[in-house]
Amino acid sequence: MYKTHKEWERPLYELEDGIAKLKEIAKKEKDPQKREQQMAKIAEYETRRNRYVEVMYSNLGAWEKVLVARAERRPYTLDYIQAVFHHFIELQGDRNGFVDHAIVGGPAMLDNRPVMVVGHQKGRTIQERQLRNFGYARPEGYRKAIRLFEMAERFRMPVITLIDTPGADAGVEAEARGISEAIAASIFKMFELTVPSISVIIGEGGSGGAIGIAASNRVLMLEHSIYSVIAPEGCASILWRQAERAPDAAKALKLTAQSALEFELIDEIIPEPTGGSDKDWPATFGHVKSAIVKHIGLLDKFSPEEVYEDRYARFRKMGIFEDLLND
Amino acid sequence: MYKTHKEWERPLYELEDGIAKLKEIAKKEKDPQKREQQMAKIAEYETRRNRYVEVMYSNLGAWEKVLVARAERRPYTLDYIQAVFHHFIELQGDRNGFVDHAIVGGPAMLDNRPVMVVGHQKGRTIQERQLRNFGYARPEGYRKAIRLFEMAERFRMPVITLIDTPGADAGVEAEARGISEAIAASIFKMFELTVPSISVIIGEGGSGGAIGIAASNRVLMLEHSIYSVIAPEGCASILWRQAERAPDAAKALKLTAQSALEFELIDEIIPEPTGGSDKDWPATFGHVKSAIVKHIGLLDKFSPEEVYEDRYARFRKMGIFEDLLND
Amino acid sequence: MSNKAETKSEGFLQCANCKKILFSVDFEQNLRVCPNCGHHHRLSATQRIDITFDPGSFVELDRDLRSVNPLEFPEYADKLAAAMERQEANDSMTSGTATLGGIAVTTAVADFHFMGGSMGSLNGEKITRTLERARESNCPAIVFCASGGARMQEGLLSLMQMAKTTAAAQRCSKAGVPFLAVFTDPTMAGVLASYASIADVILSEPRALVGFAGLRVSKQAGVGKVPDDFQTAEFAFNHGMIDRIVPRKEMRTTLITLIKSLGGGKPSGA
Amino acid sequence: MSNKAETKSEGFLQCANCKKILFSVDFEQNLRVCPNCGHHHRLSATQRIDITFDPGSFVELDRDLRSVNPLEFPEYADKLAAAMERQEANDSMTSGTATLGGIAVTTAVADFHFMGGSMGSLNGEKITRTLERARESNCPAIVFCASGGARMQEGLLSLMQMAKTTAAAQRCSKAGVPFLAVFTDPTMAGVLASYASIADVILSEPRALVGFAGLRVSKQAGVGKVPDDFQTAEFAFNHGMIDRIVPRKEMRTTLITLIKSLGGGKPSGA
Ligand SMILES: [Zn+2]
Ligand SMILES: [Zn+2]
Repeated sequence: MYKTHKEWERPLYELEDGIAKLKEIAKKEKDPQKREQQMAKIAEYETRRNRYVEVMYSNLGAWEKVLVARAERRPYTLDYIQAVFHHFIELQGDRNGFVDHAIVGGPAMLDNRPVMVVGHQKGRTIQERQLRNFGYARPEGYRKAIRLFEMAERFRMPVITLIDTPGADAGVEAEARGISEAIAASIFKMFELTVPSISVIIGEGGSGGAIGIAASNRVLMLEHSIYSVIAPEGCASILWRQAERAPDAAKALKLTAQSALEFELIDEIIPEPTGGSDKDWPATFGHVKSAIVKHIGLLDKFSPEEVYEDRYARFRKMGIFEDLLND
Repeated sequence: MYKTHKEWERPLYELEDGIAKLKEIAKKEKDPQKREQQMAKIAEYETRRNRYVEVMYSNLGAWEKVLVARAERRPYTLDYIQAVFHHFIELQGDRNGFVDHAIVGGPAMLDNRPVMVVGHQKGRTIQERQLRNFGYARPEGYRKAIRLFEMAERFRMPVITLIDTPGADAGVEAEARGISEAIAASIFKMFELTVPSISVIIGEGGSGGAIGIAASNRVLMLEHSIYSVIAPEGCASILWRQAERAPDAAKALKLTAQSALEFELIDEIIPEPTGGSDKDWPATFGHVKSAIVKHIGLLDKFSPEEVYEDRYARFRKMGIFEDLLND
Repeated sequence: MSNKAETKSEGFLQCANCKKILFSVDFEQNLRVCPNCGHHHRLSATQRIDITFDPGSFVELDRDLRSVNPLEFPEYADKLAAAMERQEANDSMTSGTATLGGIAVTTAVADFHFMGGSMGSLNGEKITRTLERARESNCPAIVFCASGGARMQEGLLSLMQMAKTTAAAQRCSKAGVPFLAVFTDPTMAGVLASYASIADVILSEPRALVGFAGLRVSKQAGVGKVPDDFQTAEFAFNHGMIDRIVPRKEMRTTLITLIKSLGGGKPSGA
Repeated sequence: MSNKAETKSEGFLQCANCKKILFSVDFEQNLRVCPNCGHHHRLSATQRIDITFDPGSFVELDRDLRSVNPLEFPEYADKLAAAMERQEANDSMTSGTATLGGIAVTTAVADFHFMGGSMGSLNGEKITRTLERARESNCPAIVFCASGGARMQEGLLSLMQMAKTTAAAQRCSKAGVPFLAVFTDPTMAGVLASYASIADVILSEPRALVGFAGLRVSKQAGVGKVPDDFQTAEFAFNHGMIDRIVPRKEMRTTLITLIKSLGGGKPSGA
């Protein structure tokens, strides 16, 4: 059986726990000589930790990318919203009878510019995970997103979406309320927009649940995020009836940011700090903010009609096939 | 206690039953002389019936209007759709998880003209009444209507709505799915339209449930239909804590077509055959069709922008109050 | 249950919700929110205006309009006269312009104490004018709702206010002018089923009564059991009908932030 | 359960649903609907075209396009080659133009027998072209769906077809060109969650499988119990997702009536 993201990071976390404990001890130590020895040891451990991180992240395979993208210490959508934007006011409700907490959104300021931010939200505590349905958005999440997209269009606010979901909710209730229709209608609405839209895949870009709010003029991916038509576990279990071959499926699916850029399905890779976005949140926020500001600046040069046409042109060219007559 | 619409019409129905029985007997009678006597008696009863109808309907009070408007033999929306239009295809679903059968709708042809028809539908059999929720539309009914209005706008089809509801569903489930929002959103959508819209109150125009699909360029009422801000029973029980004073409330509320026209809240009264629309369906259909065709013809002269502005102007002037400075 | 905080004796009153005896001064300083149980007691239009808009910025309009009794509805004229005298206002709705965080807005503020905040011709007219002014001046519209529903004494004229006000809101929407609604206790029936529910953003005070029909009617109509929080702002929020429940003391800043971001994306108007 | 009507011997076959042995001739004359139980057996694209459009009116387009293996996904090239040979088609989707009741339409017709009707680059391209042709020629687009979902062997390229096809449908909508979708057994996942669900009108054959995720996945994900008709067209209809369930023998006339009324209100195009 393959490693989970928790197992994969365990050696690192153990090292870090050790360092933290040593620091506690050193703090209390009164003998200067002993203290110096302890400090040296800490330095050694930290070097080892840094080296470990460097090696571990220097050449991540597809499956390791999956593990990193799912890491629970990575910043989530609301963390980005707090850091990259200000004056965010979360708006809620699908106006149809339901609420969803796996997609959050509302107006916010990007520097002095009002924007509409929408994103998938995972939870960290057990309670929050349940509230957020582990990031699996329900139909009402997409219908709320549609409402916010409409508001953005009405008030000429650029749309920023942050993508981080294992996929949409596939349960009986979600089906009964039309999860498919909700995703489709959200994509449809995004293509209607004449205000610029930018999507950033910050963690997991999980199939229909991800594209449901990622049909933007520009789609950017964090260096270690993933974007996939199907979860590798699901792919492996359908193709080979062996969910444990997920790492093979991850490789075959070419779900990394690097592959997505190669196939020209995304516009830019946003670099992560050494060891991933979870190792240095502020640096990550800085990179993400710069990328968003840059692309909004570029899209600002377009007329509303050009924004609309640009988005279609972007997706229209996606797909690889042969034309026997014209190739 | 006041009479219900069933009780009010019972003498008439008894007369008609008597006539029908006499006709049966006369049909089997072989003695020409006896037969002639029976025929004479039938003629006498029919004269009495016609006279009764004439008297009964010649000067209906407000409460009698309520009873007539609720009569179960009156044609309902689907009866009109079958007779006035052709090639109707009922479309269903709110695309949000629910269906409603108290509002029906879909494209149809009015002579050679495609139109979108939407209306409240009551049921006649016990099963159909339950299916149709006794004409109390649920949120999903208004959301389906919205979808059909959007389709009409997209394909430049005039909208015809037929109004016949005691009111919207006020139950716990309807509240949970936002019956208020659904009605408001449907009114909102009707004001967005740049295609002509015509509403015909064919029976009961019951408060919010009625106006939810009656925000049209032209609103017509059948001669004996009613249109009210609140059911007279509800009004009486709120004002006087006596539901049995409903006839007084009906009078105070001025809920007849004649009052509505007087206050300039509707555009035209469509005449009913003597004794009401239930006494002669084909004649009623003919009058309704003529009125719709006439008003579509008039609205056809407007540009889309004019259609939109005309509808606002129509409702904008509604309301009676004093202006101490300008009056 | 009466929702009113009743004066018990000079300087004291009793919270209708938790029954605690409160210092009037504390109660008023806390914006008429019970310091003990957090219950948001109803405000008059004047009180609402005072705690919401920039001091002294509110200018009342539509003061010379008067309701009439077009249907000659029994007892209506007397009720109206009494309400006008008692509330020193021409209607449950007070309309005008103001500034909020320095931003010009148009506004209408409901007062439940005036005939249950019911929407008749004049009420609908004031809301419509408020939304028309917003559209014409390209200023956000902010409407505080408090209403039992339509004013049945004006019959079909009242029902038509649902269409008229919603139409005015549609025109704001089309013009890209923000319309914010704030639900306060109670926001019901014909008001909830028209302009109030299709605002761009809907905020509500906690525990406000929010619903389509009277509770009795809903119970009769439905077969399902009635949830404990049925027809509260919290119920409406949990069913996707409200954007945020905002405590009274945070309402002003929330509104300011919202009108800044929603109004700031388009070329500035007035 | 296999959905296929299996040939038992010369001139006979067995209905997979009711197990009854049927005359092949009766079965074919009944448009492959079981005369005994009414089960709608799957059709090939060719069969569908034959029973739907005006005789001889269908013109296939996009025949010179071929799927490739851009990800070098294991075994994909072989599966593709086998499917192309067996089905004598370049993809599960067959696209072109036709007339229906004398009205010019553009169309794409899915065949589940070709790799489960999955949507890869070529499939998405054909749908997109069909919708673009509809928009350009102002002719209604009619798409018959039959798909297990996205073609995972083309990875993210397949996921992007959801966006591409939906975008093409949005442009039809904006131009006021009708787009009708017909769900046939099965219409699932990435196809259901994109262009199929936002057609102007959605019809479905009876008892077609219609759903977002495999039943196993849904059961795992949900806590509620699974209704008997879960993920059938009837379930989708009863949850507001489908306009009408139309028996196969009425489909042609229903489509003709619809395109006449939906296309007839605007100035005529091609
Ligand atoms: Zn209290
Ligand atoms: Zn069978």
